[in-house]
Formats: sequence, structure tokens, C-alpha cells
Amino acid sequence: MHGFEEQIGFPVLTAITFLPSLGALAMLFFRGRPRAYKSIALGASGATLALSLVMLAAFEKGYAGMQFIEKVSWIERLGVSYHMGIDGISLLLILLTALLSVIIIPASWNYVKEKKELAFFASFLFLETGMLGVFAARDLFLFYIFWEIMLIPMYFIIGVWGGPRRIYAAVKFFLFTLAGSLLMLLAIVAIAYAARSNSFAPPVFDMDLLERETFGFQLQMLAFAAFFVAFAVKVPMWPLHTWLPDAHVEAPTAGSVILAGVLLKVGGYGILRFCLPLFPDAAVEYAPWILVLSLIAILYGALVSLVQKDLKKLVAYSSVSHMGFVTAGIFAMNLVGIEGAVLVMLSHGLLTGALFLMVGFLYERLHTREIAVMGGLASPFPVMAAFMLFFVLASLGLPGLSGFVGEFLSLLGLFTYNKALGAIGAAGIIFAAAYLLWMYMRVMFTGTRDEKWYQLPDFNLREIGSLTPLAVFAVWMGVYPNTFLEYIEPSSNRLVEQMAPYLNDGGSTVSRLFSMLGGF
Amino acid sequence: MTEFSPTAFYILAFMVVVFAIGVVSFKNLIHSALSMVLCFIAVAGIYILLHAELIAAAQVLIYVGAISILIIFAIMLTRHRTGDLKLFFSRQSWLALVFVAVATIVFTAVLGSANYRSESLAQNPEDEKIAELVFNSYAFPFEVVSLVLLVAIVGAVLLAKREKQ
Amino acid sequence: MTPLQHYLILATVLFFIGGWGVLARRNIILIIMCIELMLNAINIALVAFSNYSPHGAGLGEVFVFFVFALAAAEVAIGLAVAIAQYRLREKLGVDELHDMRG
Amino acid sequence: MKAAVVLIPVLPLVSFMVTLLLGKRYFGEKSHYLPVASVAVSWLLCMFLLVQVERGQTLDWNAYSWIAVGGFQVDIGFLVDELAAVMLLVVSTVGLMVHVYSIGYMHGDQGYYRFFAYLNLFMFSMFMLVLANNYLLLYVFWEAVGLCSFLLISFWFPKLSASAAGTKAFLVNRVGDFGFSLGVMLIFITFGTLSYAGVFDSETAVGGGMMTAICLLLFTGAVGKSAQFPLHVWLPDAMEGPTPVSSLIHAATMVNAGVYMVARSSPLFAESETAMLVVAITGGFTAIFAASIGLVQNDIKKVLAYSTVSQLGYMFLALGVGAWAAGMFHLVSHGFFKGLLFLCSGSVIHALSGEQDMRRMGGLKSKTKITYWTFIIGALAISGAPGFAGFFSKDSILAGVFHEGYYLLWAVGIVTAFLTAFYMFRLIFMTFHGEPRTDPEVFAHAHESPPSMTAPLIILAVPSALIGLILGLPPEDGHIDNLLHHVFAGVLPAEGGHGFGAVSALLMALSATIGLGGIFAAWQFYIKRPQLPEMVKARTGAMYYILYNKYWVDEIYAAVIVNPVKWFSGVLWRFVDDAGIDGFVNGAARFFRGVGKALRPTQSGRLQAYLFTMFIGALALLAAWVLLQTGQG
Repeated sequence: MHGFEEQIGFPVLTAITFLPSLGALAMLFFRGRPRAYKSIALGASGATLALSLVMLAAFEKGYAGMQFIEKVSWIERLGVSYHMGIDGISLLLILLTALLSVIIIPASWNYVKEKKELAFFASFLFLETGMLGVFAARDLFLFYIFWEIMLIPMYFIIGVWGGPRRIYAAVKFFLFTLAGSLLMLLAIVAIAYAARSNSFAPPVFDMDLLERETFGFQLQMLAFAAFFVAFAVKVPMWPLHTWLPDAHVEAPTAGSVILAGVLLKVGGYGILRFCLPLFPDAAVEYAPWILVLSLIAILYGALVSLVQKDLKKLVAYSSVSHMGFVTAGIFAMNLVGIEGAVLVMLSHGLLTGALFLMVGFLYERLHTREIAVMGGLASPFPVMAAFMLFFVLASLGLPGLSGFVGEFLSLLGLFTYNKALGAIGAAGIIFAAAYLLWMYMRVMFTGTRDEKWYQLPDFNLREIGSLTPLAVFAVWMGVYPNTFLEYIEPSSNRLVEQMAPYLNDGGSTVSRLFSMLGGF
Repeated sequence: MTEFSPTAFYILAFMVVVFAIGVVSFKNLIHSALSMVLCFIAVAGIYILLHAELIAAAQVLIYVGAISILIIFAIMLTRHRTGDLKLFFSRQSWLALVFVAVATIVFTAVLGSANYRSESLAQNPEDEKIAELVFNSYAFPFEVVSLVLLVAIVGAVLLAKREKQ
Repeated sequence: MTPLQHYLILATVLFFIGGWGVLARRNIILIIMCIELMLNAINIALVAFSNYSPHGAGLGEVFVFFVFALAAAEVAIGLAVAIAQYRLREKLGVDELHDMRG
Repeated sequence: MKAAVVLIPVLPLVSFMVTLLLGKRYFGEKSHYLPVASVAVSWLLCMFLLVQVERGQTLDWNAYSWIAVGGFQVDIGFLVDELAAVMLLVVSTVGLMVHVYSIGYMHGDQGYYRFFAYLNLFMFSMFMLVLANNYLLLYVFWEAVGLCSFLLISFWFPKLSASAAGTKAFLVNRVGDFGFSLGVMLIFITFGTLSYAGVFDSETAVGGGMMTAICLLLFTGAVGKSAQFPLHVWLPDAMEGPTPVSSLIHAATMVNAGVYMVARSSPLFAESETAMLVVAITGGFTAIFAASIGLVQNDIKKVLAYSTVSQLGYMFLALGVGAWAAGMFHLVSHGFFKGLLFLCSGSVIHALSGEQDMRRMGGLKSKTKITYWTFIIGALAISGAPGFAGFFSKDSILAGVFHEGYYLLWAVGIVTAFLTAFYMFRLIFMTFHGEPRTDPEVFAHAHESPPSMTAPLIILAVPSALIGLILGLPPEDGHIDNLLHHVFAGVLPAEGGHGFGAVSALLMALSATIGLGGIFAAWQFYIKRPQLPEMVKARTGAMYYILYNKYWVDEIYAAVIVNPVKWFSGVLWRFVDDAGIDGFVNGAARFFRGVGKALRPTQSGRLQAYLFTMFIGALALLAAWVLLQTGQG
């Protein structure tokens, strides 16, 4: 039993989760003092990061189960408890969330106009609570609450502080996500009632109990589909991805960073944490279809990125492509694939976050995101060009940087599952190089288009400071991924062991078909 | 306990129905209100037939005493319109009449065919029993109701208060 | 001995007379009066059931008390609204109140 | 030894980081000190390793665990054996020379510090590529050298052609790497490990089909990196980079990585006859294909680039027929003389203030003596003039091909050798002989390069001339064969070859004749009878046109692959995404809005109508309930 009492002595997960919200509430006492908001926001998210580092120190690395468990009965008659706990995967995602949340605050230092600053920073802090809660919740009811808490601040961030088409983008984001999550709510209730021991017992929302349950095949198929749609919208998986480009283009920089850096990860995390262990039969049955969709996403996202005219939209579509590796790795359902998928999530969080920051910084200077207008920016902005090159290379999977390890592992996992699918997925790396390098060339290389750019400043310390941590982690993850893999491995191993009995029955018709195609 | 003759019920029921129709169909609001008072008194009679004397008393006090007076005040505070009957009935009144009539017939038919126990206990619990129920088992709803009344009073005062110009 | 059905039929008839008034008349005060009629119909049914049922003796009466209380509250609010409305518009016809039309 | 192995790559890496971060602000003109010094030390260490290896000491050492996921264990590990040592010899020597050369060549460039930093990064990656002891690490630095190549080709990025060439190089290489990565995965799935030792010594019984698949996939990577047909298109464009880069990366070292990889994987390739045949045919075809294009190019660097492609084809030809040592031998000698030739061409370009078109050169012989003579040595070496490096290595390849019975490929090789000699001396004659066709003012300013540039030329000329004698004698059983025998022991025929007999001597004489014949022909064309080229051009109009346009490979790719992909992407975006999926989503929204509009009149604001509806609804529910109850009961 790894309760929080033995491990650290205070309910650290609750503290981490709600600290940002406390910060948001604290802002109310400083109304009318915009500088105070920023300091409080920075302080609250910084304290959250510090606290999660403390938690990291107390974390027991080799243990596969949940740690820092907090469990209090909450709504007894409905079987709902306040149950928090994390394993290595959640831990890393919590750290990513905390890190990005700290970084975006200085990055949007000058973004908001006087009046709405309080709401802006408070939104981000509430959003952070939602995201952290999602990664820590061990009770489906609680999970769903945090899940929806994430939705609302993001809606406002896009809809209030966004670009010209913000309302359309915000509503689209909201509706896509909500449609998915309502299906999930239905499925949560369905399995919670199906898992009762008798018809008088309260429903079961606790993940520990639900994981032990084996649901009927019919229910599994339906509930899996409902959960999966909710998560697939977040990931986003083709063809549920069209909210993403709009949302990203309209969202403010910090919003894009969080959206790409964490919110998309929530989808992948959900699949890993809920879809697979709860519905193993259905997962095996659906896997081939989902893999095909993932491959479509990888190639489709890459191809569409190739022809984008807006820098931000290009990065947005590249997310579709990269996240395809996540779902592909997960549904390969072997250790290598799953660990690869988690690494891709982490690295994509860092890199795409960084790329969106870069686009934001670029926009602050040129007031445009049109690729056609740019060109030759490397001459006036050498430091920016260097950072951009670094993140572009990491993002296109250059070995030695973070993108490569994850993508290679998830592709290896997919390849192990089926050679033909693996080969198609690997073609994605060609296109990734194509759209990213071609973009870089058109933006940074060739002759400088506008002499006025020489008057604009290169990166200042604040900008370098917000990108450097991301770069450091990108290198670390590429050169010594074992640091991260050590945290991922035990829980992935457990998941694979859980899934193993379901994999050996020859698989579905479709997977047999694939193995015929791919077996040479 | 006294056994009332069935005729008493039919007479009272007849009165209830007639006065109720009166409420709905008089042109003059004051006439309607008076008809309503009579109807309430007849209902109180029905309660007595059912051995619910406490309720009957409360009916007289609350409905006949308080509510009716309130309504009459309201009528007098507002100027009511005169004119032909058409003006008083909405456009859908004939449709509503048909619907109501059909519904009444269906309900009556259903109720008539239902198989209820037909003997009255011929006695109702002591008033103490009711008191015990209200103040013990239903103490919480009771408190809630009192709160509702309080809110209603405050609300009514606020609404009716003339706004400062 | 009057059978239970007769009380219930009386309640039904009273209920629908009130209902017809609510649907057919235009004056808001009269509508409130008709609602009172409908509440009375319910009360009759409650008391009758209470009297005829061996279980839960007295429960019906208790409910009637609650209905009384709510009816009083409702009349107070309803009439207050009616008077306020009258002051504002000099009108009491329900079909004339269409500020909320979509 | 371990320390040396670690230091060899790490020194350039440290120097790279220091130079890149501090170069602009603190080092400026002195940016080359640290990079040159670090590479010099690395060179010394490489020589030390070579000596150790000569003594028979090898090393296979896992430094630390890089990725460990369940059964998938990959280490950062080093392997020093004869093959690696030979590669290190070429890489470090040419690398050091190019570093020194660049001091003069890049002098005064805005990005001076950046150039040296990138060169160092390249040295690091290339050393690691050679020293890696497993396939994944090989792949990693395979890509890393590709990155350096990208950075250095597009070094003068404000030039559109330069940045486009860099991007193209990286993308074309990625196509090859795609195959390579699949090959690596397939190796892991088949053998359960990625380390060379584990794979080659594996007891796993592998089906021939699987082996062929693995080899062909690996070879795809080699085709990309070593610019073999059909992925050769990037190398000529890569000449947009500064000339030292072309010399180091695109002639002497990086492009050899493909050859090295195939040689390294010899135990796998030897298992699959199909794969070997594919390698041989690709090599042979590329050799003659590129040589034919080289005949008519006018850009001095493009000629050399096609020559490189052609010579790499030779090496693959050798590997493909099983003449492993011959292939590696040619790699070494080619590394030296082609590095030399590129540096010479750089010196020429430097002398003519950036002119690259040979039609506007000529008569430079007197002005740039050192360059001229070193160029001659390099050209003689590549043409296979007896005694020079290329003579021995090329001869051992051709002999190997002949002895293995691939007569057609042998004929191709012979023809290619002739073409090679011809276009090399065409280059020399057009550049250094005859009347100057340059702008007189430029010609007047033409001067020999500074010592920092000529010294490397002289130093590199030595191995270009002599290394054949050191490594290649006696023919086909020279020092290099003995040295590499250990590496290729498993894949060579047990009886120890065919020996050097009359046939071999004849072949040697023939290839010498062919080489000299090519030189003679060039002399005829460009010195003796200068009207000849025009005549031939007129006679063979169509042929000349095809060669001049490089068989339109680039244009075909643009028409068949690049443009359709862009078009298709546009369709996906505009029609599938915007019109299709979003159309559906927005259509759904419009549907609900329409329904709302249609239902709006019901919200009339008439309270009694609402009430009526409510009544009906309540009664309907009640009725439904009653009916259900009676239905059940």
C-alpha cells in the first residue's frame, strides 16, 4: 500500500492539484493591480512545479502500482470517492503540465490588455488544476469532473483572448470536446452500474475496483467506443481533428502551448489509463481499426501540413501527425510501443509547446503568421533561428533529440505488431522532415524580405529563458531517455501483462487480415 | 363516530361543481371570487364527511379566510375590464373545453372501473397523530415549508412595493 | 356509504374545471383562482385516500397541510406579480404579456 | 584505448559547443583555433588506434545503456576493429586537412565561427558513426551527419539555391533513412538485438526472404547516403555548399558511410544472393550513369560531384560481387584523392573569385602552380594511372568483378574507367590549359592560394599518389586485404581467393591502358583538336542533350512525386478537411439551427398555449404509464 502518509506525510496530490486554484482565488485580494496577478500566477504555478519536484523525489521508481494514494469516501450512496493516486506515467505528465504552466506565464507577460488580466491568468490557473486533477484522479466520477473543469477555462481562453475568428473556434472546440465527453459520461455511468455486485449496491466508480471487473463483450464494445471517442477528440485522431487547427490558430500563444502541450496528452493518457485496462477485449477487437486511423492521421497530418500557409496552422496539423504515433504505439499493445507512445507524448508536449511559443514570439515582432511573407529571418534574428532550427529538428525526429526515441519506439512497437502497418507509419518520418524543413527554409533561409526587420530585436532573456528549459529536456530525453523510461516502464509492463491474456486468442478477423498482408 | 348519509356527499359535491363552474364562467371577477369562496366552503364540508375536521377547519381559515380575501383585494387593486364574454376567454377556450371534457370522461371511466376498497375507515387519526407526524417525522420538510413561506412573504412585499421614481 | 371512487371522481371533475379555467380565461387573477380550485381537487383526493387507506393513516392530511402552505405562498407571489404587472402595463391579460416571446 | 575511443568524438563535440556558443562574441577571427586543435588531437588518437589495431587489438565496449525497454536494449557502445580503423584513417586525415584548408578558404566570411562549429559537429557525428557498435547508434549518427550536411550545404542560406539544396539533401536522405530504419527494426525483430556482435554471431535461423528484405532495406539507406541511383539527385545540388564541405562530406567521408555500412553488414549481405546482386547492379549502373553525365557538365564542382557518385558506384559494385576488401580499398584511396580534387577545385574557385564555370576558365597553369600539380596527381590517381592510388584500388575491383564472373558488370566498369579518365582530364585541360577565357580583370587578379590552403593540397597529394603502393601491393593480396581479412573472414571463400595469375596481370594492363587511353582522348579533344568537342556535340545532338540535362531525373521526380504530393495535400486540406469533415460538422450545426428556426413560431410567448401543451404532454405521459402498467399486469 503506497498511501501518501507513508511516502510523504501530507496529501501531496491534492496540494499540487489545488494550489493553482488557490492562487487564482488569491488574485481576488489584489484586484486592480495587474503586476500582482502575474506574480501570483507565476508564484502559484512555480510552487506547483516545486511541489511536484518534491513528489518526484519521494516517488518510488520501480513500483508499478499507484503511489501517494489518497482515498476519502465522498458520496457514499453513489459509490463516489475522492481517490487520487499516480504512477510513473501520470507523474511525468504532471511534471510536464507543471513545467509548461510555469513557462507560459512569462511568455504571455505582455499579451493581455489591462482590464482582463485577472481573468486571463486565473483561467490558466484553473485550467492547470483541471489538467493535474485528470492525471491524478483514480475515481471515474472525480476524473470526469476534472475533465470538464479543463474544458471551461480553455473555452474562455480561446473565445475571449483569441484571434479574429475566436468565437467560431471556441464553440467548435467546445462542441467537439463536449460531444465526446458526454458519450464518455454515459459510458462511465453504464459501467459503474454494471460493476455493482448486486442491484442494491451503489454504483462503482473506483478505478481499483473497476480494473478488476470483466465486463460483458457487448458492454465493452460500446463503452470502449464511447470512451475512445471522447479521448480521440482530444488526441485528436483523424477524422475528429478539425477543431484543432482552428482552435490553435485563434488561441493566444499560451493557450496554444497548453492545448498542444497538455490537453492533447490527456487524450492519449485517457486511452492508456482507461480504455485499455477497463475494456481489454474491446481494445483488442478495435485495435486494427484504430491503428489504421492512426496511420491515416500520421500521413494525413503531415501531408496537410505541407501545404499550410499559416505557420501556426502548420504546427497544429503537425500535432495531428505526431499524435498519430501515440495512438499507434498504444494500440500496438506491446511494451515497446506503449513506452514509445508515452515518450512521444512527453516530447511532443515539449517540442510543440516550444514551437508554438516561437510562433508567438515571431508574431509579436512581425505581426503576421503568413509563411509567404517571411523569409530570410535568420539574418536579423540569428538566436531565434537557432532555437527554431533546434526545435524543428527535434520535432522531425532527429536522433539525439527527444522526438526520435519516442517515435522510433512506437514505430518499432507497431512494426512488431504488424510489419506492413509499421512500414506505412515509418513513411511519416519522411513527410515530417519535408514539411518542417521546407517551412524552416521558407521562414528562416533565403534572402531577407524586409529591411525593417533588422531594426527589430532578437530574442531577449525572457524569451530565451522560457525556451531553454524545453530545449534542455529535449536533449536530455534524446541522449539519455532511460531517465524517463525508468518511470514509464513499471506501469507499462503492468499494463502489457494485464492485456496479455486477451491478445493470445488469435485476434480479430481484421488483425488476421493485416497479418496476412504484412507477413513476409 | 358519526356516519353521514350518502346524500350529504352528493349535495356537497353538486355544490362544489356548480360553484367551480361559476368561478370559471362569471364575467365579473368579484362574482367569480364569491363563487370561489362558496366552493371552498363546500369543499370544507367534504372534508368533514371524510372525518378530517382539522383539515376542514384549516380550509375555512386559510382558503376562505386568507386566500380569498387576498384575491378580492387584488381584484379591487386592479381595474378589471368590462365587455362581452369573448373578451374574457382566450382563443383556445373551445379547444380546451373539448380537451378537458374528454379528459374528464376518460378519467372518470378509468376511476369508475378501478377496484378500490370501498369501505371507509370511518375515522381519521387523532389530531395528536397528525401533529406528531408533522413535527417529528416531517419536521424537516415543515421547516423548509416555513422557509418557503418566509421567502414568499419577502418576495411578495418586494414585488408589490412601488418602485421609487 | 360513499365509495372512494366518488370522491375521486369529484376531485377529477373539480381539477378539470380548474384546468379549463386556467387554459381558457385570460385574466391573470382568475387564473390564480382556478389554480386554487385545482389544488383543492388534489386535497380532496389526498384526504379521501387517507381516510380509505389502512396504511399510513394521517399522511394524507399532513400533505394537505403542506399544500396549504405552498398554496398560500403561491397566491401571495402570484398576486404580487399580477399587481406589479398591472402597475407597469395596466394590463392583466395573459396573452398580452409577451415580453418573453422568442 | 577506451579513453582514446571516447576522446576521438568528444573533443570535436566540445569544440563544437564552445565555438557555437562563444564563437561569435569572443573568438571572431580566431574561431578556428579550437576546432583545428581538437581535430588534430583526434587525428593523433586515430593514428594511435590504427597502430593498436595493426597490432591486433580490437575493442567492443558498451559505454552506457541508452534505451532500455524490456527486451529492447540499446547501448551507446564503441567498436574498434580493422574496418573502423581504416575508416578513421580516412575521416580523421581528410577532416584535419579540410579544417586547415578552411582557415584560408573561409577567411573573412560572416559565419566563420559557425562554419568551424558545424565542421566539428560533423567530425563528431562521423567518428561516432564509424565507432558505433550497433545498428541503432549507426542510424542515429547516420542522420546526424545528414544534419551536418544540411547545415553546411545551406551554409550560405540567403542564397535560395543553397537553402533549397540543403533541404533537398536532407529530404532525399530521409527517403533512404526510411528504408534504413525499417531495416533496423526488422533486424531487431528477427535477431532480438541490434549490436553488430549480437546480430552477426546470432544462431537464429533466418529465412532467405527475410534476410533479403533486411539487406535491401539497409541498402536503401546506403543508396540515399551514398547518392546511388535513383537517390543520387541530392549530391550534385549539394555543391552549393562551401567547397571544403564538398570535399570533406560529399566526397571523402559522409557519402562513404553507405559503403561502410554495407561492408559492416557483410555477414548479412553474404547470406542473400539477391541483395548482393542488387547492390552490384545498382553500383555498376550508377557508376556508368553518373560518369556519362559528368562528361558534359561545365561546373567544375558538378563534374567532381558526378565523379564521386560514379566512384561510389564502383565501391558498391565491388561489395556486391563480394570483393569486400577491394571496395574498402577504393573507399580509402578515393577518400584521399577525391578530397584532394575538391580542395584543388576550391583553390581554383578561390583564385578566380568564385567562378565555377569551366567555360570561363583556362590557362591557370602558370598562375597556380601548386594547385595545378596537385590536381594532376589527384586526376592521375582517379584515372587509374599506374602506380597511383586509384590504379590499385580500381584494378582490384575490376579484377574481383571479373573473377566472380560478372562479365557484363566488368565491361561496365571498364567503360566507366575510360569515361572517368576522360572527364577528369577534360576538366584539367579546360581549367588549366589553353587560353584564359576569364574576364581579363579577374584573370589578372588570379593568384595562388595562401599556404593554409596549399599545404593540405600537398599533404593530401602524398597519399593520393602513394597509398596504393602501401596498401595495395602485391595486387589483390595487399596490406589492406590482410588487414581486413579478419573482418571479412566469415564471408570470404575459404580457399583464399584465386591468386594473382596471368589473367590478373592482363586485366591490370588492360585497366592501365584504358585509363591512359581516356587521358589521351581528352588531350585529343581539348588540347590537340579543340574543334572536336563541338563536332561531337553536333553529331550526337540528342545524346548530348540528354546527358547535359542529367537524364531529367530531377524533373521526373518533380512531375511524378513532388508535385502530385503537393497537389494531393492541397486536396486533402481543402476538400477533405475544410469541405468534407468541417462541411459535415458545420452542416450539422446548420441543421440544428434550421430546426430551431422551424420550431421558433411555437415559442409564441402565449403562456396559455404553453400551458395547454404542457397539459397534453402530462396527460400523454400518464396515459402511456397507465397503458404500460396494464400491459404488464
